[in-house]
Amino acid sequence: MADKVLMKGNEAIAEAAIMAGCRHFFGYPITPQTEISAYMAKRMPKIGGTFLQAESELAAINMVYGAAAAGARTMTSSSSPGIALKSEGLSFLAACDLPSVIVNIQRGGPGLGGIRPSQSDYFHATRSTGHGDFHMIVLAPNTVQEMFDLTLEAFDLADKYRMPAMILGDGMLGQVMEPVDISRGNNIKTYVKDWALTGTKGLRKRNVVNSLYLSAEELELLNFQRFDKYKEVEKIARTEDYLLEDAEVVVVAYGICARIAKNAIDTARKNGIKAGLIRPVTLWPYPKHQLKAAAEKAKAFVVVEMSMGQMIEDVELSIRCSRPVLLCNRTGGMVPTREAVLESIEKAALLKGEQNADSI
Amino acid sequence: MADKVLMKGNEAIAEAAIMAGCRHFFGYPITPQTEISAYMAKRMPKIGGTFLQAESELAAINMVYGAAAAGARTMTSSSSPGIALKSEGLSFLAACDLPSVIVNIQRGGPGLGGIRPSQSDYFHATRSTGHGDFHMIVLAPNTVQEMFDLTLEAFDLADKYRMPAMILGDGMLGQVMEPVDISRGNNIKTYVKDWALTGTKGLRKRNVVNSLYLSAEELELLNFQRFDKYKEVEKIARTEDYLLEDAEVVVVAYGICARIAKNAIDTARKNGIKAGLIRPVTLWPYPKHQLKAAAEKAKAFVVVEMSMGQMIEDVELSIRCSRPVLLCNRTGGMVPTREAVLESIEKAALLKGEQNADSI
Amino acid sequence: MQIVFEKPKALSDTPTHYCPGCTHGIIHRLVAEVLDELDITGETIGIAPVGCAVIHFNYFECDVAQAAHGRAPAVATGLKRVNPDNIVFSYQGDGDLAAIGTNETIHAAARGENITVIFVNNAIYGMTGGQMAPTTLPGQITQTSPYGRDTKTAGFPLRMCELLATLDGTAYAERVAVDSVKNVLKAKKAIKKAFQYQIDGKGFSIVEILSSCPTNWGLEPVKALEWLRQNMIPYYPLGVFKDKEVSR
Amino acid sequence: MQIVFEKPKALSDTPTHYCPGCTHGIIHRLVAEVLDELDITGETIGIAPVGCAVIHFNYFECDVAQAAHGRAPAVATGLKRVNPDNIVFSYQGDGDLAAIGTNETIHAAARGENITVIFVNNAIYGMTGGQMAPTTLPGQITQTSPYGRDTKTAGFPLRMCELLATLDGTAYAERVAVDSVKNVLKAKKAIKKAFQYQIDGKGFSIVEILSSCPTNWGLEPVKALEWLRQNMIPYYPLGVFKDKEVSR
Amino acid sequence: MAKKTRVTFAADICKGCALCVDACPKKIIRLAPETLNSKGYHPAEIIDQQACTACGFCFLMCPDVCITIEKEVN
Amino acid sequence: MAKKTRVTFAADICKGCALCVDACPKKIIRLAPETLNSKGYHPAEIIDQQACTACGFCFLMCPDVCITIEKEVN
Amino acid sequence: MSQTVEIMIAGFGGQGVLFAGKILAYAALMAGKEVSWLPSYGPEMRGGTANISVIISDTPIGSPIVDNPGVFVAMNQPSLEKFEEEVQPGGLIILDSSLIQLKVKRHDLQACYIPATKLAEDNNLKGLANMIILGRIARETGLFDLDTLYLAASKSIPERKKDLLAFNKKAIEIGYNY
Amino acid sequence: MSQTVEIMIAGFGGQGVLFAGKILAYAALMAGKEVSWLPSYGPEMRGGTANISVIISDTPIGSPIVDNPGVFVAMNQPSLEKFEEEVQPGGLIILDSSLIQLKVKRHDLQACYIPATKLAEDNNLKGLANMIILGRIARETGLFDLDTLYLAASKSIPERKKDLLAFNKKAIEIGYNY
Ligand SMILES: Cc1ncc(C[n+]2csc(CCOP(=O)(O)OP(=O)(O)O)c2C)c(N)n1
Ligand SMILES: Cc1ncc(C[n+]2csc(CCOP(=O)(O)OP(=O)(O)O)c2C)c(N)n1
Ligand code: SF4
Ligand code: SF4
Ligand code: SF4
Ligand code: SF4
Ligand code: SF4
Ligand code: SF4
Ligand SMILES: [Mg+2]
Ligand SMILES: [Mg+2]
Repeated sequence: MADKVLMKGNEAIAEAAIMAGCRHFFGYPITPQTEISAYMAKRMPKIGGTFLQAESELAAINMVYGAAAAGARTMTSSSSPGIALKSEGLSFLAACDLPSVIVNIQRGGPGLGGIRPSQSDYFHATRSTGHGDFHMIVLAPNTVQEMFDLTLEAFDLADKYRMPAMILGDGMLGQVMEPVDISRGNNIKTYVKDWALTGTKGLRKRNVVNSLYLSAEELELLNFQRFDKYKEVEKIARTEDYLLEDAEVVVVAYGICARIAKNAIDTARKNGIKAGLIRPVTLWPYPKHQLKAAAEKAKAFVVVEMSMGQMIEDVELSIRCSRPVLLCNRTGGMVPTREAVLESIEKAALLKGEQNADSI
Repeated sequence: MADKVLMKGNEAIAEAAIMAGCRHFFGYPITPQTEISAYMAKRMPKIGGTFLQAESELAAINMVYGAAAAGARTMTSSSSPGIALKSEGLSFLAACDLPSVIVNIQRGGPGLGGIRPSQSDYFHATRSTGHGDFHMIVLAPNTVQEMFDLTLEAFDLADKYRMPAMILGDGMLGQVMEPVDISRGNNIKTYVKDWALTGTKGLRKRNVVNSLYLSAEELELLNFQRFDKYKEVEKIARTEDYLLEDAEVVVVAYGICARIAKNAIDTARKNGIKAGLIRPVTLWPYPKHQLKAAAEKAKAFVVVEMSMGQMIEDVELSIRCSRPVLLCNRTGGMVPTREAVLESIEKAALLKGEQNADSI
Repeated sequence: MQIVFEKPKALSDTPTHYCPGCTHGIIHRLVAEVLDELDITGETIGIAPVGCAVIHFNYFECDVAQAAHGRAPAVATGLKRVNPDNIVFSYQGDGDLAAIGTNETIHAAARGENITVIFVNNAIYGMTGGQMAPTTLPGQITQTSPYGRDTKTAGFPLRMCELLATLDGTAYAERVAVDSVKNVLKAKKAIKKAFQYQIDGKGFSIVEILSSCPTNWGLEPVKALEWLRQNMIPYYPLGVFKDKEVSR
Repeated sequence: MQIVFEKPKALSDTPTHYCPGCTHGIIHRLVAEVLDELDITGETIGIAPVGCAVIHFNYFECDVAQAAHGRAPAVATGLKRVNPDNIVFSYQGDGDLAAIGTNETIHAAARGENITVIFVNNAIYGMTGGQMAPTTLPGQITQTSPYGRDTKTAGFPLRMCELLATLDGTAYAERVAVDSVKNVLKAKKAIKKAFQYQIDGKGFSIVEILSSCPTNWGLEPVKALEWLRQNMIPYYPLGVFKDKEVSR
Repeated sequence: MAKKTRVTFAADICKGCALCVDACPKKIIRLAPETLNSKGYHPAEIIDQQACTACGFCFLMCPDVCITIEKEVN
Repeated sequence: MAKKTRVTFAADICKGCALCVDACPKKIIRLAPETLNSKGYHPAEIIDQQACTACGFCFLMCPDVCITIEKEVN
Repeated sequence: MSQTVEIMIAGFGGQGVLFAGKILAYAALMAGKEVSWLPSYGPEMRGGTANISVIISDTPIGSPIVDNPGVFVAMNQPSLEKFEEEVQPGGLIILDSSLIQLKVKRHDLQACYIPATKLAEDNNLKGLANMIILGRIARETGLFDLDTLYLAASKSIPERKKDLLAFNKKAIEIGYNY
Repeated sequence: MSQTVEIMIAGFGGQGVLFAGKILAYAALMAGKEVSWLPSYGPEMRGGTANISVIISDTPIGSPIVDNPGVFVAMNQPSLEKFEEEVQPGGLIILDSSLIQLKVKRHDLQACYIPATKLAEDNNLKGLANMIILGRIARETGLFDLDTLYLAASKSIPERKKDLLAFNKKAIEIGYNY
């Protein structure tokens, strides 16, 4: 406790990146994540790192591409519209197997939308961050401590699996200040990157970072191989569970929604409903086995999210549509209340536990 | 038959757009859809229309935004990486309820990928074309005739429902030449657009096209209302069925894959397997009821697609995971062979028809 | 008694959301006065940027399209190509026009797109809370240049008028300021000329207006105008950089 | 007998995929010769664009990153910031650099990013089959300007060297051509100077090279060079547009 | 004798920025020290209407267009 | 007497573009009319080595770097 | 039994409500408690209202959102009007009576009136009404003693403004002892 | 029974295989048949090989892809090497024997050798080897008569090149009657 410092979620991400050895940050301002850039702008010059405010989100993600290709730990950060602009670049990063960390502090959309918290980029993060077949690792913190911890982990996983990793937060997590224990940041793994572009020095064959394959056979093979790797990565899928053991109503929620859900679950328990929580910490890979296991005991599910219903598809697919799933959602920057979650739990408790085949 | 002309798929789209009254096309070259721009460049100056080669895909989609805001029928066209670049713009179009037509002649990805046909932007088109909660209408032609017909329809639907509509094709459909009956293009509906920006002329209050809402309550309300509209749009979901009546193995495929599947189904039938096809013509809204109905009689499903498995999620959700679903897929520009589809059908025919719960 | 100075008709009664002393307000009034004087409000379509002026559609009494960050010139192009008789102007900040939107700006100018751009250069990202802009001066302290803009790492400010003047499609480019009565009057003249050029079909016109951001500069409004005068004007010389009908 | 002219070492043995007579090949050789002469191949990282040169990593014997269309200067920035001792050059076509990538180009120059840009201006989109480029000449027929580029609707060509010369971060900007032996020799000198400037840390350097595209111009290779000489050079004057160490 | 003039401030819209105060050549505008408007600002007010020439400087510098100036005709 | 020279063409790589033919001041290069290389091009060949001054013009204009030039050292 | 206090402070943009909340949060941290600090954010704060939600608890904090504060501080009238109804029954409302003419309408909670802005001006502590309020919060709730607050304040004030610490302390003391 | 013919023509980039396919497609269209014409496409065609798949059928065409042509035309050696094995048993291979020295290895199909390029040069029809081949295809397969091909050719040739029609016809005829 003595070692904890108060930090905003955005600042925790920035500090974690620095402690993880990230010395190259490329950003473009956008609310509600500007603190990340501000933090980097302050610290990087003092530690010999690069803070560069790019001319646009597109430039930023392509600077990340360059820095990652050079073998550096590198990061960019933005919020929903800015992340949409990075779609092509993210596809390139994945296609070239370049480790890199991308932060999306989501806000309400579509369009310019608003600046209040949202989770409506879930599909974008987990399904199609850009064109083509690929995935990023997607981590979903729900406290400032986790903003810190998962950022550390994102750098590690990105290097380990040679792929981009995303921190998927929201405006509220970015803005909230909570105590953080940063001591973990002192224990960092490093990886050899013999594929990096550092100049041949005449000592090796040239390295090439490329995603163009005019032979479809070759491109297909690479895609298949990359998806084989993804099978490996699926092992890191994980959840935090709360009162799940005997839960008949299982709430599934990530990020800030999970914390609201906890409060609601506490109340539900007091009211005699056996409610529990599965909080996916990894959104890709999705912890489908954990959900499946829970479905064996549960009667019904409640999905809480700040979107029109996106993660709910993963829940239904994970449990093979074997239980009714209720959606408790807000959108456009609104945040579900504990009361609304509680109400959904109560409704779910009344369900039979048989999948209502017409519920779609 | 006498009225048919031979056209490339890309040309059919361009000609249909012109016949639909589109006089404002904004593009940026990319293989395999350059014929669309070339066609427009030739024709537009002759009919008083605008062909403008934008400086980038971003500029093009935002020109479409301007032209649509002015009330015109307008279109842009690209292929996978270029479509990814339009993500933010597409979200803006949807957020402002601007009718517009977007063409994606998909190629293999991720990254620069290749130029061979692909369907790996399915998720991008149907799930998260950009940031935030929204949808586009997504139409999937499978012949050159349909490239023509569905483009006409896309303009109509876009105007009718005030939303962007996408033609989701692939490199092969863009390049193939087939006979087309263009007579349908002579019968075009028009819509009154009193919301359009044409100048108040001092006669009305100003019109505003906007997607910024600093009040989350207001933004949420608009999102809810838009999703209410989507419920209406769901009625247009449609399929083309082939030998479905008594099918025990149902193949689900769209675009070019559906045609390959038909060949395979013919062979399967000859070999005594009751196989049939559902070809979704609309990918969003997805024809989930049609699939659900088919699941009642079918023993197993085969999904054929040119991606690592994207539409398969919609199939599973539609049939509520009630039947085994096999994936027959290629990626990176490769196209499934009839033989491979046939093999999958044969494998599916051997399945019990009970959902194998471990198949995920 | 007769009214000699009053709010122009092209400006709505809605009070603006701008900070006290922010000269966005002056520029709004000037544009509205020009719309009144040229009697074109009914034909005009404005483009709102992403920046502090993002909701200018609450103020201008003409049709308005809000555009994605930096894309106003592309949106303007779409609008103008559909209805060439409309008067189309974009109103953009330095982040919007000279950072993320540089490409759209340059190519609209190169095309000689017959539109008018009102470019509000306040050397900072106002709306997002004061980050460095492409036009932030060397040494200027902002949220993302906390030790002052270091040209070694952050490079040099863009002088957009000078840049755009090199393009064949630019008909008119002038830089003005709104730091004083004299300059405000000059600014209005420039704005009027720019719109007139569009009416006359002469090509792309841009007026760059040096403007203040008291909030993010951390200065009282009056001091902010002094700072503008002493620091921005020497770096961004006022004057006409291009004045020549585009010949096709 | 002694060899007096031969393939430079920085060029691989792989035959290029370029069309017969395409001067991309000459430019490749010049760059490779410069790498050899400055003995920097081992420190150099090239950036391949999206354009006909997209797979130049098969030819240059240095490390190479293939970049998304137009983003080469941003990718170069990322690479250079990580390892400032590397020599980083991008090799880009006119579509890549002056259309979709205009923004990245201008801001890399404005930052005075210490990189070298080899800009191959062939007035057309070669790779995609001959569409209009930002540098396509007025009246020039391409796939997307089938009646000749009409400046009324398609606007005016960009002169990138002139544009970039206005920026404080640009140290060196020269336009050359590879239409004749004399000009090829000049081109090489310019390329060498640009790399030398980077080695000396002087700032952003760019060499614009007027190049031919026999295939999409629809001309025999020799005729193509004539066309270049007679049409492009008058529009894009050769010469040095900026030559001044960036002072920070 | 100078013509009669009247300067009116929309006190509710005024943000107390003092640009008019600074601009007035006659130095006859001040921010009302005791008044706070609904937005919490001290609005501008004129302290010597007689001295006003209706030159319009205050109007020209006011970002919130809260000043109206009238002048006696002929 | 002029120094001995040798110009060698990598015929397999040559694309028969004729830029060397055009560049040679001595006009001693041609595209071999009867030969087709594996890519289907008529490769360049020298028809009068004696006349060659090893000036390098052909080399300098060859986009495919298929020319090597040697010269006698004295 | 574990205790959780949910505090909201609301006022105009420039009144320093975020900073006051930050000191509270630091004080809680030093007292070994769990704490969260959640501001309203974004451009619409400009000239408008700002508010800060602070939760202090013995156990890990669920949602950092304070919909129904137990302790509510209003530093301007719009804030009082907006939030009065949301305060928990039995809760506490503290308001700056030099800026707010209204009285608290509800009777199911405790109301505390302190002319913070006037007190600040009278004591040559212009702009430190927020610190005066802070002192009052500590006293009314019994959450922290003066020393903890002083320490928290010194932690919260950036290095280059350390000379202002004394004034802050004085303001806190005035509020505490009012 | 319905009939479906799957044709592939392959050669170098400049040999006009796409155009030959287009005339076939037009001929089929005029004969009231279903038809599809699918080129290989993209930049790698440059200097490389190009091929065209044409399917002609009495019933709607499934996939336009021709993996196993019934009729295969090789206009250069690499194409023969690449595709010979894929031709349907009992099918037909036509090759330009002036450019390809090899013989067809398979014996389960019909092979037809025609020195198209040489015939073209000898008849002052340089560049029209593709039309000669076209005539040969028609004759060997019996798919179309000469008149249909002529008509299809005139439909396929753009207006501004109509003066070349006569040469095309002549080449078709030579191939047909070879
Ligand atoms: C794509 C995207 N990127 C970033 C932002 C965040 N953003 C909002 S306003 C702004 C910059 C505003 O600065 P400027 O254009 O100078 O206008 P000012 O506020 O100074 O008038 C930015 C970066 C956004 N909304 N969208
Ligand atoms: C985002 C994106 N847009 C468009 C393309 C298609 N494309 C490939 S190369 C090219 C232009 C090439 O022209 P240029 O840069 O002039 O190079 P050249 O081929 O003439 O050397 C384009 C538009 C692409 N690959 N990616
Ligand atoms: S932040 Fe700056 S530019 Fe924006 S309204 Fe305030 S003073 Fe004006
Ligand atoms: S298309 Fe043009 S630029 Fe590209 S290789 Fe061929 S000749 Fe060169
Ligand atoms: S009109 Fe002129 S003199 Fe009168 S108050 Fe305004 S600035 Fe002062
Ligand atoms: S300039 Fe306008 S807003 Fe500012 S103090 Fe004067 S009247 Fe008020
Ligand atoms: S070296 Fe000179 S003279 Fe000899 S062949 Fe080449 S160009 Fe001709
Ligand atoms: S220039 Fe080179 S490629 Fe061209 S013909 Fe001569 S040797 Fe061959
Ligand atoms: Mg600004
Ligand atoms: Mg080019």
